[in-house]
Amino acid sequence: MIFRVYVNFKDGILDPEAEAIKQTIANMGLNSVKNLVKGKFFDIEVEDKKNYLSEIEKISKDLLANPIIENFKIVKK
Amino acid sequence: MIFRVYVNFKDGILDPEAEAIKQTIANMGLNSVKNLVKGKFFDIEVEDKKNYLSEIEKISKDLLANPIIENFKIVKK
Amino acid sequence: MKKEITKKILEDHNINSEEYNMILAIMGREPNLLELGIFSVMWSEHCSYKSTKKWLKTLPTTGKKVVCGPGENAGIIDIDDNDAIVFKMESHNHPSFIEPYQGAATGVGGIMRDVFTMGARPIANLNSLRFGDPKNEKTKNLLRGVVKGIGDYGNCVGIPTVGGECFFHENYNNNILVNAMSVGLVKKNKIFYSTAKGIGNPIIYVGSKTGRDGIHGATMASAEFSDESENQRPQVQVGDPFIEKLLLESCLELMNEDAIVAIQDMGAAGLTSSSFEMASKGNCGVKLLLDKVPCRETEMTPYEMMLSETQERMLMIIKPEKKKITYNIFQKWGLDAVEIGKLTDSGKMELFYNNKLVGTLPIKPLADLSPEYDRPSIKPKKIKNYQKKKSTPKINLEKVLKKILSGPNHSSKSWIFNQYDSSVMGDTIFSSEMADAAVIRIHKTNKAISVTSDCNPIYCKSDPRLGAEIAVAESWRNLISTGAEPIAITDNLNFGNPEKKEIMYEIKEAISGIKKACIELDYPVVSGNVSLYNETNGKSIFPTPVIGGVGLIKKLKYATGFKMDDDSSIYLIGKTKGHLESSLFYEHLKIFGGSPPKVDFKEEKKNGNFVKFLAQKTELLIGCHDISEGGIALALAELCIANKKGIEITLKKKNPEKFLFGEDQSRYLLIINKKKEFETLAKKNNIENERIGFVTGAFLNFKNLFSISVDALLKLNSSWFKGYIE
Amino acid sequence: MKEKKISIVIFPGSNCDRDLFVALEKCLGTKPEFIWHNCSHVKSTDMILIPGGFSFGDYLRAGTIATKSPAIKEVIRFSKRGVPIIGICNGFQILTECGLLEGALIKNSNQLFKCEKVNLKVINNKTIFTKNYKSSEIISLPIAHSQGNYFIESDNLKKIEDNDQIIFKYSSDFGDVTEKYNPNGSVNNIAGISNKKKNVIGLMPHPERAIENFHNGIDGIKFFKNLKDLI
Ligand SMILES: Nc1ncnc2c1ncn2[C@@H]1O[C@H](COP(=O)(O)OP(=O)(O)O)[C@@H](O)[C@H]1O
Ligand SMILES: [Mg+2]
Repeated sequence: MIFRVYVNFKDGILDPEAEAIKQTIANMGLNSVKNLVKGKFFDIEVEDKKNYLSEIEKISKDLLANPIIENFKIVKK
Repeated sequence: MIFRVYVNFKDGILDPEAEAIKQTIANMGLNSVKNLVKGKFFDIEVEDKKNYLSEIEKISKDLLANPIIENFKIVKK
Repeated sequence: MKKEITKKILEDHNINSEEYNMILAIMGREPNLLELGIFSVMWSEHCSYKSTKKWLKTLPTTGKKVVCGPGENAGIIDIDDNDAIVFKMESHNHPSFIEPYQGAATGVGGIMRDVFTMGARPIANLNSLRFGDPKNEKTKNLLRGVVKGIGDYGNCVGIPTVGGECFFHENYNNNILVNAMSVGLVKKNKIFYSTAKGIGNPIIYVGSKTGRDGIHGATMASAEFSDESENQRPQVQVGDPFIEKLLLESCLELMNEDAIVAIQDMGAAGLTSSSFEMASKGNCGVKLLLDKVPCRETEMTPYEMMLSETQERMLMIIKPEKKKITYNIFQKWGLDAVEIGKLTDSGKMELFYNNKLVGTLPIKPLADLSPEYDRPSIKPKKIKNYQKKKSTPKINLEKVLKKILSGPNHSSKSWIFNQYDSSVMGDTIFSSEMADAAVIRIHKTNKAISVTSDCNPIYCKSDPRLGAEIAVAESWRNLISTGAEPIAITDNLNFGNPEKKEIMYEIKEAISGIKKACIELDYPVVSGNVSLYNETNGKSIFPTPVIGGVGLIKKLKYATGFKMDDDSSIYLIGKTKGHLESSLFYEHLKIFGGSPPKVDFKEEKKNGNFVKFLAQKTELLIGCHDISEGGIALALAELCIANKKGIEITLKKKNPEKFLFGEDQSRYLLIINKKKEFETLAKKNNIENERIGFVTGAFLNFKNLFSISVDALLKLNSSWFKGYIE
Repeated sequence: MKEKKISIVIFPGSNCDRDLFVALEKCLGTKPEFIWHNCSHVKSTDMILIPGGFSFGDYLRAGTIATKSPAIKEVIRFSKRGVPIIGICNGFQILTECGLLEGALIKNSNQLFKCEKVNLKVINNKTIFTKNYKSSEIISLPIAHSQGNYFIESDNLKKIEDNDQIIFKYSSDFGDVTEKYNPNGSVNNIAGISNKKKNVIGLMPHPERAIENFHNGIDGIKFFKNLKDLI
């Protein structure tokens, strides 16, 4: 079983990397792009043990995302 | 319109970060996790101009992904 | 699983028919694919030095201070008090062009492993970079990636990156050069070597798991690029500086335990070359159980395991009774350590997989009979457009200086070196732009070392022999300028395809130039690296023999940088004839070719020894800067920029352009307070000297000629990178 | 009186531990002890420092993985007892990631590692760590980081401001705290903060790299000498 955890910056946090990419896109003269948001994902393969869901949640909350700056979302693949 | 571009390492390319995360999960005693693969995503908002698809492709290939070590996939959201 | 070795397979392995015949003779039978693969990497240019071996042997490699010359992972010199310095430079040109970030990062990782393999803790890194024309579409990304790769790797491991060079020229458009140098400190009685000893001793593998990374990296570095090969790239190696840091600390910890018999990093050609080299040096055999090799990927074949170039791995021979402590230490650091074989007395390498013997190769013959070529060479024709100039055209000298200062090659490189952690370890006295060489204190002592890397490819193109002489002399001079005693060099020879006669000529000439300069200056070569086939679609790079020099500053108070006190005098040391051929000045006038300046080694030594004497035996020297490309004018401007202070220069010369921009060798600018004392000493030592000006105000003022404010200099000098990349 | 104990926690990948040791030894005349990251019981300590470097390679986010090491529980335990805790650079990142300090340190605004000398303005000189500084004193220290861009949500910013938790800000040598002197994009030029109780501080610059005459400045000496009364 694979779960995908998406992590991205909360609204209102200026993501320097996304800003740089947007700038570069503009410099490349590609003008159909209006906005760009960046994030990470983690595909976590788990064994079908009792507690796998709580483990994935713990991993997402305590490790993969920093709740001060990031949101996360867990999706079954 | 928003397109999401997924970028991740090609098979067989060492991802030191994913290795370190896996090790940490094991150290945290969370043992239902068998494997973890990491990637990035980019949500690109485009205007409905003629060439937006080719622009997204160009951005993905030339900017977001490094084709030597990474794959990318474009999905409409 | 016997496979027919076809012509195609031989081609893929870069083995010519002559070499294959030798293989057949050595094996006494047809090799299988695994064995052939091993031959191919061991006999690749990269590992066997087949085109240059004959000439490298001619280099002077011994001296009073040499502890270990070429042949080991790195060279070692004595810096007194049981301290020794381990250093080497290595290229990662091809990988960096393909994937600049990882290529450069793994270059830094590789050279640091060569240093700590010998028991030394790296204390300084340098890098020497050559990129294409800034306007070339690839250059910007290459520059970004390479610099970030070097920085991220060294910064993470915690070794200061303190110096280097960066040069742009269209000649490097499709073949950039990334040469990384690492310098380490070891106690002389705690040096580790790679000679395997003790039949039955276990062979231990430590570090990252093996993947299919860079299989055939060594053969790739030994073949020319074409547009096609850019597409069909072999797998890139990815660096893991965190694992490197763990390897560094754990190996140094184990080295305190008297457990290691021999140790060698797995560099180019990975497990193959490390095990072969260790065994061949110790005249033993090796039995490897490949099932034991930790693998990152599934279903890896023996061929892939033997040829993989996965980074951050080490191989060591351990005393059997020390296995436990060995495992304990690596476990503490969270690293895989596995016994993968034993030393035998068979003289052979026997490879087992699933209890089956899958390959057997004789070790000594494979190493000793590796090809050595005396490739034909021919002197290339002179560059056509060069005509000897009787007099230089009337030209606005101020404009030329401004152009030089604000061009890519002589702009402030702060965009680059601010990305490098230069202050970690707390011993950096001078880095980058504050002295002619970086100066690093030897931790907790009152002495320091001085390190530099140098090469002017324009000179080398015009005259590879003279160019190489100058590179060595300049590195010597850089060390002298910081108050150091120059001790020895490492060299990194970057050239095109040696199978072309003109290129082979350049190689031979450059090596003989290095040889001459090293002998004259008593400045031996203790390590080095050769990178050939830096050529794309038939177009070769300029000959680029990069010289990395190391010297000792016996007392911290001798250390000299670019410092200028207000009102102090500027003295010019050495003969100024105004050599303009091959100079920056001519480059700006688009006059190319012509001979570089000659080095008069008698003069070189005399002037150098005098500066050294001033630094060590007197308190007269406030600051010092050697004169190289761009002549006196650029050297003065650099002093103003470093100090944010002005200088007034009085010109008495008829041809100001010759005086300002001539690139005659063996010269220094000295900042002196006590004029009388200095002049008496100079006279006594028969040193040509002239007080050309003094430190004052806020302008670099060439009286009656032109004057530029220091603010303007700073601005000019810092603008190019900003405009280009930020 | 029993000699007091200073501890330095080392994680795999820490690389300023030696520099910090040397600085403490030089400036305070005491030899700190090292605590390895997997130590789950520290008997006693009177001050804990977390050094710079790249703990666990700084993978994921700088400092995150280190917070899963057993020694961090000990750091938290001692912090609750009021023991002074100092995090420098990676140490600062670890302290925010484990929640002892508020906010987060994200990538520098220009995305590049930056190694240079900066000026800092002492914003709060009333803490146990800074009481020997004059109010608004300007000191200069080196920085070397790629994730030093301090972020805190505006409500919380207000809180830590009101509670005088901001200790250092990047400034000009005359004390102007403006964008021009912000090396990494930090909110309000924040370079160092403390917790509410003011026994835990974190800062991005490296005082341990400014203690020798040949260093680029020696303002680190005073930073460490300030700690004299605490031990
Ligand atoms: N140009 C050179 N000048 C002097 N020594 C050299 C040169 N090139 C290679 N060497 C020496 O040859 C040996 C093998 O080098 P190399 O294959 O680069 O080592 P490694 O396998 O450790 O990377 C080393 O001892 C190196 O110092
Ligand atoms: Mg080696």
